[in-house]
Amino acid sequence: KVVNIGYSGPLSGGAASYGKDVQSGILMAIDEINAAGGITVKGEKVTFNLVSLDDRYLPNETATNVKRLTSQGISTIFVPHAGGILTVQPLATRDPNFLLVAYSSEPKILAANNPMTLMLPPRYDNYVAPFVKQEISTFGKKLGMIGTTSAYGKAWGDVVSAEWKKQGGTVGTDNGVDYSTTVDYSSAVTKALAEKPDVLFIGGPSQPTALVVKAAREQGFKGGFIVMDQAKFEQMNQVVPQSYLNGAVGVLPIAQFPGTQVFVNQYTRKYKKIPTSEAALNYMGMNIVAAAMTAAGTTDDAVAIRAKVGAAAASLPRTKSIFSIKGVTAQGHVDADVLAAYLKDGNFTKLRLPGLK
Amino acid sequence: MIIFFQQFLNALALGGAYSLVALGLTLVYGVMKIPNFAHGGLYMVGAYVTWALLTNLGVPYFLALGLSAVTLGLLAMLLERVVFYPLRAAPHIHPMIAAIGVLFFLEAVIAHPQVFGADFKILPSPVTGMLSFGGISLTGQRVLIILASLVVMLALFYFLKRTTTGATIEAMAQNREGARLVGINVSRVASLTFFISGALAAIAASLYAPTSLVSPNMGEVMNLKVFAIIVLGGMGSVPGAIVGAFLLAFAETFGGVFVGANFADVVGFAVLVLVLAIRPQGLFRRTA
Amino acid sequence: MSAAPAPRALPTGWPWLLVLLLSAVVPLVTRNNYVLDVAINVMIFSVAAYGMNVMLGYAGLLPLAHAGFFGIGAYAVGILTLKAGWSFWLAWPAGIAICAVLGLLLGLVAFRTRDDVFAIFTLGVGVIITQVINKWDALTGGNDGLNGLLAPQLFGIDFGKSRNFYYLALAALALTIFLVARVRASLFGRSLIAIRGGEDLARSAGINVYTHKLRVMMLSTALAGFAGGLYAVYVGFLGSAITGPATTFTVLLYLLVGGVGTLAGPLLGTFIIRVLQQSIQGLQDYQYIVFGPLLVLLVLFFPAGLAGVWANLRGRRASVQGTGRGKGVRDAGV
Amino acid sequence: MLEVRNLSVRYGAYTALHGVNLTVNSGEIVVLLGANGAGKSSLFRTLSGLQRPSGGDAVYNGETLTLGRPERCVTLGVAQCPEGRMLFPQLSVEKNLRLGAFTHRRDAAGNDAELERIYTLFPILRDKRADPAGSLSGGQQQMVAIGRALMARPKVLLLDEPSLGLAPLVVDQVFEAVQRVNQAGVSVLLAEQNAFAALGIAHRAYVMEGGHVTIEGSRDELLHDDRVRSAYLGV
Amino acid sequence: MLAFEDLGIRFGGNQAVQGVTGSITPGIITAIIGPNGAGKSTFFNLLSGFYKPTSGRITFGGQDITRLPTHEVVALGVARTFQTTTIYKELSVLENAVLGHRVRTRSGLWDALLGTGRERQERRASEAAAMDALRRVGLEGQAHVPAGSLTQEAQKRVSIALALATGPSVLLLDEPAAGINPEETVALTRTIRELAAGGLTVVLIEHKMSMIMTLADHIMVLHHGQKIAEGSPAQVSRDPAVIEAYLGGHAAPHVRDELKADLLQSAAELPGGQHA
Ligand SMILES: Nc1ncnc2c1ncn2[C@@H]1O[C@H](COP(=O)(O)OP(=O)(O)OP(=O)(O)O)[C@@H](O)[C@H]1O
Ligand SMILES: Nc1ncnc2c1ncn2[C@@H]1O[C@H](COP(=O)(O)OP(=O)(O)OP(=O)(O)O)[C@@H](O)[C@H]1O
Ligand SMILES: CC(C)C[C@H](N)C(=O)O
Ligand SMILES: [Mg+2]
Ligand SMILES: [Mg+2]
Repeated sequence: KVVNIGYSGPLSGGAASYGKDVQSGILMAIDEINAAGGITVKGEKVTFNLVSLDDRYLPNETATNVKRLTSQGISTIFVPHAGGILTVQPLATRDPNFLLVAYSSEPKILAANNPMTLMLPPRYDNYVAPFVKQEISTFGKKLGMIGTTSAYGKAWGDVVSAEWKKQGGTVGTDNGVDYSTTVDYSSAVTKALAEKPDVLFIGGPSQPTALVVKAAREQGFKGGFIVMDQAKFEQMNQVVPQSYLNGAVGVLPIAQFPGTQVFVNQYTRKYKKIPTSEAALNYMGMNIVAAAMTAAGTTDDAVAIRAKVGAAAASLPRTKSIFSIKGVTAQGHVDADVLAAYLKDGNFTKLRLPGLK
Repeated sequence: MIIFFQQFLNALALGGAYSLVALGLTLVYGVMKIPNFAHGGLYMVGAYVTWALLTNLGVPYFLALGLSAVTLGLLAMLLERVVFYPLRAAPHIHPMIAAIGVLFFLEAVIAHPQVFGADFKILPSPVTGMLSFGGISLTGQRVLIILASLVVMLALFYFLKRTTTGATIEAMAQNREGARLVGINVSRVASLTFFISGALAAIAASLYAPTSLVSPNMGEVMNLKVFAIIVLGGMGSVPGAIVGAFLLAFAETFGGVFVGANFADVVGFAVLVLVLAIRPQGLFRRTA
Repeated sequence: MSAAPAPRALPTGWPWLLVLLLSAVVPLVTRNNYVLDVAINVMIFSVAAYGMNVMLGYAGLLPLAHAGFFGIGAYAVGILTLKAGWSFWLAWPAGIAICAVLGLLLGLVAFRTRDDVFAIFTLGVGVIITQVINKWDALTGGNDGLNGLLAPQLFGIDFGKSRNFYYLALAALALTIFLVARVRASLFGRSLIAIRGGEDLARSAGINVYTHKLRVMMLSTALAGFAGGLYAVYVGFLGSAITGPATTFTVLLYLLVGGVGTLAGPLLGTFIIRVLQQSIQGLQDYQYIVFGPLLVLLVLFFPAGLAGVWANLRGRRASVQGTGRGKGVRDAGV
Repeated sequence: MLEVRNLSVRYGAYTALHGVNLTVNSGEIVVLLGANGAGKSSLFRTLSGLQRPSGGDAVYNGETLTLGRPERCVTLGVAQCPEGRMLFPQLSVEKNLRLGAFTHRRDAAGNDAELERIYTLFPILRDKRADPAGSLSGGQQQMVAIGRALMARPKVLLLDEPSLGLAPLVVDQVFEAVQRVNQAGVSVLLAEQNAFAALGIAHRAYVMEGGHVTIEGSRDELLHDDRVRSAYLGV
Repeated sequence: MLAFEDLGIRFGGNQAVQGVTGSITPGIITAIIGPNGAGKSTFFNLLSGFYKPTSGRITFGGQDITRLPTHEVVALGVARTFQTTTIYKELSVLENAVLGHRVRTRSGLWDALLGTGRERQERRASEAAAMDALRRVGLEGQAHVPAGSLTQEAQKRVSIALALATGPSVLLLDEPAAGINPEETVALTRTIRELAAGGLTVVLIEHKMSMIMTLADHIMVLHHGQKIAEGSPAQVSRDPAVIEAYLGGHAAPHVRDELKADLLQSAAELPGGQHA
C-alpha cells in the first residue's frame, strides 16, 4: 500500500530555496523507508509518496493546499512556515482532521495548544541566554541590532535584547532590515557600527546574513556576532571566509553532531549540497511519523497517529533522528537536543541550552 | 562626520548599480514604450550566465562579463522578436503582462533543479582590494561599480544624442510608421534597442552581484526599484534615469539613517510619490 | 481593446441568472472542501478584479495600489474585530468606507499624474501601504500578521463552514456584478468610458474629468476593501504579503485574461487562471515554466481577453481603429 | 517609371482598393482626385510599403515596391509625405528633416545642401528648426512632413493631401514648391481634395471612387469632364 | 457675450497669442483666419479653458471665466470642436452626442449604484437632447452606427453634434471643413448657417476662403499671435496687411472666380499633357 504524505511550502519565489531544503529532508526519509521495503502497519507493507504543493509562503495558499490535500484523503501534512501553520491549525482539528507537522520555531504555534500539531524545531527563545552570556563575557556589553525584520527575526531580536539588558548590557538602536528585499546592507551596517557596538545581533536566511557579516568586517568591525537560528554557519561559510565569523554564536552545524556522518554523506551525495537543520529536522519528523503509524497500527487515523508520536520519537534510533530526542511535550513539541556553538578560529565550542543536558 | 562620508560612499555605489540597471530599462520603456517587467529577469539571468562562465568554465571575470552581456543582449533580442514585436500595436498593459509571464518563465527555468536550482550562488569579486582612509572604507568592487556606471552612462548618452543610429531609436519611439517611411528598418532598431538593454542588464548584474547574492528572484526587487527610478527621472530620459537612480539610492541610504534602516524601502518610495506629486511628469521631462 | 458592447440597462439578464443559479447548486452537489475553497477564492478575487476593472476597463487608469486597498479592507476587519471587538458585520462596511476615503485622498494627489506615471505612482503607494502594514507592529501585528480571525455568524448561520461561506461569497460577488453593471450603463459610467477614450474630448464635452476620476477611484478601492474584508475572515490569518504588488499584478492578470472593460471578464479571468494554476501545481518545478509562456500566448492570441473573444465573434465590425489621437487629445494610456 | 498593376487592399473584411491600375511616367505630376474614403491614402501607403496589398503589385523601374518594406522603397527613390504627417513630435524640426535623409546618411554635404534648399522653400522652418516638431502649428508640421520627404531626394514623390489645413498662401507655396521639385526632375503623385489647385500643376490625373479608378486622362480632359467639374471643381 | 482683453499665452520662449482684445458678437458667425501657426487654435484653447493665459482676461456674459476649468466653461455655454476630428470612434453616433449632454446632467456615482429616478429621467433626457443635436447636423439616420465607420465629413458632423448636445450659446469650430471635398463643404456650410440662424453664436477657424467669404458675418485676422485686422469679409479681404500676410492671390471670392476662369481658359488653350 502506498500512503501519501502532504507538503505545502514555498517551492517558487524568494523562499524556494528554504522550501526545497525542507522538502528534501522529508523526501530523503521517505526514499530510505521505501528502499528498505517500507514499514509494516497491521501486517501490511506500507510505502510512502510525498505530494508537494507550492504555497509561495502565502498563508491563504497554504490553506487551499491543505484543503486540497485532505480532500485527497491525506492525513499527514508538513508545513514549514509560521503564517501557514497558524492559518491551518484550526483546520487540523476539523473534519477531516490531519496531523500537522510544523516546521517553525515560533512559540505561538505551541501556545495555540492545538492537539493535532507536531512541532519539530526547538523554540528559539531557548537559545538566547547562553548566546548572550558567551558574547558579553568575550566581547563586551554593547549590542548592535541588525536582524532581519521578518516576524520571526523581530521576535528573536526582542528576546535577545531583553536578555542582553537582563545580563547587564546596553542595546543600541534597532537597525534591522528586511533580508529578503534589501539590495545593499552596507548602509544599515554603517549606521549600526556608528554606535561602536561590541557585538552585533544578525540573522535571516544564511546567505544574506553572511553578507551582513561581510559588510561589517569590511567596515572594520572587530567584535562578535549573535546569529539567529535561521542562519546556518555551514552555509554562511560558503559566502564569507570563516575568519569573518570568528567570535560568532549560533546553531551548531549538523555535521558537528556525533553520529550524523552517514546522514550528511548520503544527503550530500543525493542533493549535492550541505544538509542543514531544515533537512535534518524534517528528515527526523518524517521518521517519527512513520514510526508513529507503525505503533498506532493505522496510516489514516490522524488522532491515533498523533497519540503515538511521543513514544515513536523517544524510541527512534539515533541514525534516523540525527539529534538525540527525549520525547514530545504535551503541546506537541519535539524535545530534541539541538546544540548551539561558539565559533573561534574554525573550531566550534558547544554551548548547552537550558533545559537540555 | 565619518558616518556621513561612509554613507555617502555607500549611496554612491548603490546609485551606480541602480543606474546601470535602470539605463537599459529606460531605453526600452521610455524610448520604445514597453514596460518590460522582464528586465529584472534579464538582470538575473545575466548574473547566472556570468556565474556559470566564471565558476564552471573558469573564464576570466571581464571576459565572462563581456560574454554574458552579449548572451543577454541576444536573449533580449529574441524576447523582442517573439513576444514584444507581435504586441507592438497592443495597448500598454499587454506587453507588461507578457513581460511578467516571461519573468515567471525565466525565474522558473533558472530555479529548476536541473539548471541552477533555487539556492543562492556567490559570484566572486574580481577586485579584492579595499580603499580605506580615516575610518571610511570602500571595497574595490564598489569603486568599479561607480566608475563603470559613469562610463556606461556617458557612452549611452553619446550614442543616443550624437549618432544617427541613436536618433533612429528615438525616432522610432515617437512614430513607428514615420520612421519606416524615412527608410529606417524599425525591426532592426527594435532589436538593437533590446540588445543594448539586455547587455546593460547583464553588465549591471555582473558588476553588482559580487557585492550581493545571485538567486532566481534577485530581479524582482530590482524591478520595482528601477521602475520607480525611471519614472522618477522622467520616462525615456537617460539623464533622468541616472539622477533618479542616485536620488533613490541617497534617499534609501540617508532615509535609513534618519528614519531607521527598516524603513529605507518606504523612504525610497515615499520620495517617488512626493516627487511625482509635485512634478507629475518626473524630474527630467518637459511639459508637453 | 475591443469595442465595449452597447450599454444596456442591466446585463442582458438571463445568462447571469443562469450562472448564479448554477453556482448556487454547487455546494449541494459536492462536499469537497477543496472545490469549495477554490470557488470561494475565485469569488473573493473576482470582486477585487471588478474593482480594478472599473478603473482600468472603464476609466482607462491602471491602479497599481489595488492590493494595498484589498489589504486595508482586510486589516480593517482584522483589527476592528480582533482589537476593538467589533462584529464583522460592522467592521466590514467600516473597512469599505475607510478604503473609499483613502482612495479619495490618494486620488486627490495621484490624479495630478496621467498614464504610465499614474500607474507607477500608485505602484509606489501600493508598496508604501504594504510596508506600513508590515512595519506598524502595534496595529497590524507587523510581520507576525493577525491571527485567529473568526468566521462571522449571522442569524445562527456559521460562516466558518465552507458551504455557508460559499454562499456569503456568492452573494458578495453577485452584488458586485449587479452594481458594476449598473455603473457601466449609467451616465456616470458612460462618462468614464469617454474619459478613457480621450480626456481632452471628455473635458470639451463638459465632463468634470477630475471628479469622475475621484469617484471611480473610490468605487474601485471600496470594492477592493469589500473583497479584502471577506478574505480576512475566510482565511483567518492576515500577513502583509497578500497586500503587495505581487497580488496587484495577479489581479491585473485575471482581468487581462478575462477581458478588460467587459462585465464577464473579471470573473472569467479569475476563474480560468486560478483553476489553471491549481491544475498545473502537479507539474512541480515545471509549473511556472509552463505558466509563463501560457500567459504570453494568452496575451498574444486573445488580446481582448476571453470575454473579448466572445464579443469579437458577435461583432466583426470591431475593426474601427482606436480613438482620436489628434492634436488636442492625449491617449488615455490603455 | 512607376506602374501600379491591378492593386487591391483589404482591411479585414473591408476592401479599400479593387484592382487599381495607374501609371506615373518620369517627369510627370500626376494628380489623384477622390472623395474621402475613396482609397487614396490606402494606395499611397501601399506604394510606400507601409501596407501590404492583398493582390496586384506596383513596380518602379522594374523593382517591386509592394513587399511591405518601406525602407526598400525609399532607397529605390520613392518617398512619401503621408497623411497625418507622422513626424517625430519630440525631436527638433531639424532632426526630423535630417532623419528624412536617413538613406543618404553617409552623404553629409549633400544633406546639408538639401536642408538648405528646404529652409529656402519654407523659411519659417528655419526659425523653428530647434523646436520640437510637435509644438508647431498644423500647417507648419505639414511643411516639415513635405520637407522630410524631400530630404530623401526622391525620384518619385508621393504627396498625400499636402494642402490639408494649410493657409491659402501656403497652399500656393506648396504647389509652387511641388512644381519646382518636379521641374528638377522628380515625378510626383499627388492626392488632393483641392482639385482646382492640383489640376493647375498636373500633367495627368486619375479620379478614384470607392476603391476604383473611375476616370483618368490628361489635365485638360479632366478639366472638361462634367462629372469632375461638378463634384471636384464646384463649377 | 464672449469678450477678451489683452489675451496672451507664452509657451517657453514662444508668444503664441499676445495682446488680443475684442469680443464675439452674439448671434452672428465670426471667422478667425490667419496663417498657419498664427495662434488661431491656441486662441480657441484659451477661450475654452484648455489653456490658461499668461496674460489678460476672458469674460462671458460679464462673468470672468479666465481661470475656469474647461468643463465649467462648457457648462456656461461655450462648446468647441478640435482641429483634428476628435470623436469617440468606437462609440455610436448617438452615444457621442449623449456624452455631450453630460454637462447638463447631475447623476453621479450614487445615482448609478442606486439606480435612482433621477438617473433614469436624465438618461432619457440625454438621449432626447442627443437626438435633437443629431437632427440639427443631419445625422439622425445614422444614430446607431459606430462613429468611426462614417466618412470624414460625417465625423466632423458628429463632433459638431457632440458640441451642440452640451447646449451651448457659443460654438467654436476649428477648421470644420478641413479635408472634405467641395461638394461636402457646401453642405457643411449650409448646416453651419442653419445653426447660426437658430440663434447660436458661431466662431470658426477656416482656411477655405470660399467658405469663409460666403459664411462669415465678421472676420478677425490673427498673425504672429496678434490681431492684425477685423471687420466684414469685404473689408478684411481688401486689407493690405491681410493680403500680404495671408490671402495672397485669394483675396476675395470674385478674385477667386476670376482665377478659376483663367485656369479653365488656359487649360483649354494649352497644348495639353499626354493623353492617356
Ligand atoms: N487601417 C484601416 N482599417 C480599416 N479600414 C481602413 C483602414 N484604413 C482605411 N480604411 C478604410 O478604407 C477606406 C479608404 O480609406 P483611405 O484612407 O484610403 O481613403 P482616402 O481616399 O485617403 O480618404 P481621405 O480623403 O479621408 O484621406 C475608408 O473607408 C477607410 O475607412
Ligand atoms: N502646447 C504648445 N506648446 C508649445 N507651443 C505651442 C503649443 N501649442 C501651440 N504652440 C505654438 O503656438 C503657435 C500657434 O499655434 P496654433 O496651433 O494656435 O496655430 P494655428 O493658427 O491654429 O495654425 P494652423 O492654421 O496651422 O492650425 C505655433 O507656433 C505653435 O508652435
Ligand atoms: C527559521 C525557520 C524555522 C522559521 C520559519 N521559516 C518560520 O516562518 O517560522
Ligand atoms: Mg487619405
Ligand atoms: Mg490650428
